[in-house]
Amino acid sequence: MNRSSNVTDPSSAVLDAEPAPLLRVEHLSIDLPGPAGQVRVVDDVSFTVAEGRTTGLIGESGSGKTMTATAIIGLLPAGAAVSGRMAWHGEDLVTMAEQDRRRLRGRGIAMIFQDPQAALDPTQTIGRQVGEILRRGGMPAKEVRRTVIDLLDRVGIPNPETRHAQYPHQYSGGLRQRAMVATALAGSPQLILADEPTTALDVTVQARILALLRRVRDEEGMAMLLVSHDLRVMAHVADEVVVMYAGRICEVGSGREVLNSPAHPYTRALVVSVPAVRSKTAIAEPLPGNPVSPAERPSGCPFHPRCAKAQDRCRSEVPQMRQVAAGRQVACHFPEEA
Amino acid sequence: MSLIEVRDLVVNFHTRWERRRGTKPNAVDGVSFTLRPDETLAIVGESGSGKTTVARCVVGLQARQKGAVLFDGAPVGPVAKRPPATRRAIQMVFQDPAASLNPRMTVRSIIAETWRTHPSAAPDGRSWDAAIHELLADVGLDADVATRRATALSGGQCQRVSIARALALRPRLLVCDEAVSALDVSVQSQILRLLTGLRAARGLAILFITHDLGVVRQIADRVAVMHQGRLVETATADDLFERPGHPYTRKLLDAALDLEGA
Amino acid sequence: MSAIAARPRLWPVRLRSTPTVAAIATVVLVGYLLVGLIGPLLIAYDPVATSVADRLLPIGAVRADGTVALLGTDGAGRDMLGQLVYGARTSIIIGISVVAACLVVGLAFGTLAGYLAGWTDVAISRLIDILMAFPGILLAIVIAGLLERSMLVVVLALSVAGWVGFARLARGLTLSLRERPWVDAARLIGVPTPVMIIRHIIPFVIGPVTALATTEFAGAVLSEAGLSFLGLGLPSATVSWGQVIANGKDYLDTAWWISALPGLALTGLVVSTGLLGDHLTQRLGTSR
Amino acid sequence: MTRYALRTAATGVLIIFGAATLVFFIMRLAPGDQALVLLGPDATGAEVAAARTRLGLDQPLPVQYWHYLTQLATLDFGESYRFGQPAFELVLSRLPASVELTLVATVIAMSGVVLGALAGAHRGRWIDRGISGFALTLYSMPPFWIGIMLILVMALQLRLLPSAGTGTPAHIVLPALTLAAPFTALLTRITRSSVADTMAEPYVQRAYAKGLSTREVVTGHVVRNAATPVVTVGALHVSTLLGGAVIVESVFTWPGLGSLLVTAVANRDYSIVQAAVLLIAVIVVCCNVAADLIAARLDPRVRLGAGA
Repeated sequence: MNRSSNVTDPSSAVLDAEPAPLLRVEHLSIDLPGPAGQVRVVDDVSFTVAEGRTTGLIGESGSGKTMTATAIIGLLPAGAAVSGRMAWHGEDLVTMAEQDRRRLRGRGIAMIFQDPQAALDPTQTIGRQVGEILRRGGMPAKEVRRTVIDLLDRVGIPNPETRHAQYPHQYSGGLRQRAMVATALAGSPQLILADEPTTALDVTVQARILALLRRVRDEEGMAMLLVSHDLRVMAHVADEVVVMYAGRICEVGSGREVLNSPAHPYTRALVVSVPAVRSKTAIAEPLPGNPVSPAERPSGCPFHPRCAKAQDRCRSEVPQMRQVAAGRQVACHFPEEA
Repeated sequence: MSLIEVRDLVVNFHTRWERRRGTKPNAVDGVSFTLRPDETLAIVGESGSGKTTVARCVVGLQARQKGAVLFDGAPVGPVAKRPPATRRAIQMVFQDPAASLNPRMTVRSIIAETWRTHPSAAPDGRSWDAAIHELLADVGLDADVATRRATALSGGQCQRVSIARALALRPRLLVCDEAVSALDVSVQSQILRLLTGLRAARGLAILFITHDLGVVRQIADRVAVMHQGRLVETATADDLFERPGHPYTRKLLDAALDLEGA
Repeated sequence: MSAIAARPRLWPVRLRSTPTVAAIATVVLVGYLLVGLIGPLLIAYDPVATSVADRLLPIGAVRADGTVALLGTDGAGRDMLGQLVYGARTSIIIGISVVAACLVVGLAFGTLAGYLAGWTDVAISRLIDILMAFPGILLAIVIAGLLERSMLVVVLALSVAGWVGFARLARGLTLSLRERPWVDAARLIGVPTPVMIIRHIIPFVIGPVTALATTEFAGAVLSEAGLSFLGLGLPSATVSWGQVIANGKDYLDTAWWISALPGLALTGLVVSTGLLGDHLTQRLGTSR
Repeated sequence: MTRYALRTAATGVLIIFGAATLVFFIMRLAPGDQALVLLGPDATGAEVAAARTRLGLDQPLPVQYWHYLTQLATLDFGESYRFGQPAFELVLSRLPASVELTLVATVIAMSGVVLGALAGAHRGRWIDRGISGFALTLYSMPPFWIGIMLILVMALQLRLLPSAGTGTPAHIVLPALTLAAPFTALLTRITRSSVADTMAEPYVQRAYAKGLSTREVVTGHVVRNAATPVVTVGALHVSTLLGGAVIVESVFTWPGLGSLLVTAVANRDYSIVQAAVLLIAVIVVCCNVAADLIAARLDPRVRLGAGA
């Protein structure tokens, strides 16, 4: 735990064009015990989350995006082996003592989950759950109540004075997700991890929740790490995006650039698969095959079996991340012109 | 003439107690529409709008309180009471790819089951295996999939098998209930391509239930928008997206996200 | 896919049961089975013959005729080892018969109630409610006590309430199974109801039901012992552990082994059944 | 909530009615004439016939059944031929002893909830393995044998406690311990699985994400959620406890309902069997209603009438 050395580590000066990084993930790998031995579900992943910005983690099933977020909050299942570094204010989350990590959870780093229905305790009032972290922090009951009502008001829950005493089953899906956001805000975190925060919601509600997330990020000056498979959500919210496939990073860059002119063949395929609503698009030329799970990751570039441009080199050699433009990195031997 | 006509459909899931108090709204409330033999009609709506319930009424898996479903002009009831020919003609593809297939059965026996139940649809003059391989090829699967079970297949492959099972009976209407919603984006377009290809090759009518407006725009001829159990607007796809008539449709379109124009 | 694909549970990790414990339990069970089935062929034992000279011999003592009473004798001079072996047979026969009867009836009623719904379901469910609430052993006491004494009556008395567990489990599973898309798909095709139940429902019910069968077996063995202990049910000529324990109660001061040994044998049988059952429940079934 | 209470009450009535019906048919199926049992083997044919008429045994079955039900409704079970007293009074007089025994046993068995919660919260660790093994063994021992072994050790060898009868508080220790044993094991197992299931719920994960410690998560979110199944399943097994009492009372010659029932069954004392079975059914129903009310208190979804 040579914590101070992490800050001055020369290798960390790779992606520094943007604002100061709040969280710097470096060469993160996660192994989980599977039925057939250890499986590397996240492999050599590096990216940064900058203060006041939203970083999007894009990926399909089995891409390792949720595992990465879970590693950051420190709730990986027992038996998971983590290597690499996660630098947070000069400290490494990977080697940090569990007690310190716990203190960080909710206060430094908060998390919003996919399914607000399942993530709220059905036997406790919303107000109690939103205020739990404050109460445990020793705030007097009266003040907790006032803060909770204020929080509920800020996330757009109407009539917070009556609503805070209600139970989750009395809330609609959208309101529940708002309550989850309020819970996350209660600890005044610097970083919010949002794991598919709108996937379980209807279209009309989704747009409002995304607007809310953007608003609270701006108001609080927080950083946000948004995990999603939905490129449309990313296009709306993410400043930077990280595209993952089979546990590895394909592409990193600003959201606008990556989604407008993808450099990695996989990102390109994803982008063209998204049907547009406001203009009629033909159904995209589909990628062959299925997303590969980390357990059966092929040699070389994990994407090569589905890639039209794959050469011999792609089958044998793992492509390293390389800079193709300012703030833009791609792990491909033959990237498209960005 | 229309292939399917739905008239004033009313469905609710009330208990006797709730029916007596009459405070709970119906799940489907007075829905009417028609579907021509070669068209793709999409029913769009948010969760709880009743779109899936309408689809289940059409195929006969859901009982209705009022209204009628007409197939070829003749009223049809619950699936168990339909004549075998009608039953053959209307097939369905479900949302959850893995759960659509009995995990204990091989793909071969899943398809063979349809022919055992409907001998009239069974291939004559050829071995069933050859026919199954041909059917699998039609939906873009290798012949060796026939000996596998759903647990050994990916989501996209399961959905292809589901489609093959439906096609085995040479149906005239395919009801797709959120058939691509659970798939990864990169697989979703595979299945959409397959469906549009089959529709052209076999002259299928498709009733497509979804919440994804982008997908609707890509494949639907006509669109019906549902909101809280009622049909608020039915229009051709182009009309609906260019000139939405109902305020709710407009709200839905406004809320929909696109990659561009963020 | 991300929306629906099962994500790994983050906390806590579900532990696999340890196969070694289950393996040991299985070996022990097979041992009991062998003793119960083959033992009576090897050991000549007459439950009615008494010998005053050999009364209350301790473990390992020598009888009047020079043979060794390995596990001692009881108050009537009968060999304890013989009683244990014959008692094992009784317990196993009754346990298996009760479970078999209950499984067949419960599975049939439960799947039918769950699949057909409507009035069939209401009727069967109410019957299940009534029998669930009422103490099964009490019912068995009343039935076995009032009717003629025989093995068949005991099996019947224990089965009257025993099938309910299977029926409840099978009904619950069937109710959730019939909502599965593959069942809907089969209904759309028009697969006949019997084929539907056998091919699309039963294969998924049978695993948890097997796990439950071990619990029910243990319960049946314990209840039978209880009935015999009270002197109800089995004819006196049939050796039963419960009865032996009851007989030994009068000699607790002088001959503890008469009551203690059959109880130990019983506990061993039920513990190993329970271990196997827990293992099966984790692998095949639901927790309740 | 009203609807919920109504349904619970209806199920209760059905259970009592079902128990009564079952007893009726078993009695009709039983070998030997009730009149003969009543009068003894020396009775003349005319006496038997007269008794049969008096008991209504010569009527068709549905009429007998109706007659039986009206008798039950008025709590008129007839006289015990053996004790010459009204059966219901006799049964009632034995009730307090049984209630006393069952209550003490229940209090002892509550330790199972603590053990189960410990095991469930530490699933897979040594403490879980130890507690689970203990519970399984306890559950696997026939209760009457536990009783006899307790008598052997505590009463006969160590001479600490009396082995039978009533009177002093010491008398209740062994029977209560015996009766509590399987119920403790049961509660341990139920609580363990309920707590372990709750620990795996998403909202518990989320509680960890708030930075709570395991202890805070358990006290704050697990206990209340895990309690509902423990209460409902536990109540369902109160019948197991009552069933156990029947046997345990016989072991310790405890003057309760259970030992009375066993004697009555052995002697074919039908009036007492009827009265006792019905009373036990009523007790079971009361326990279930109580459990439902507690569950409703614990779970706002039930209390506030959310659709299940």
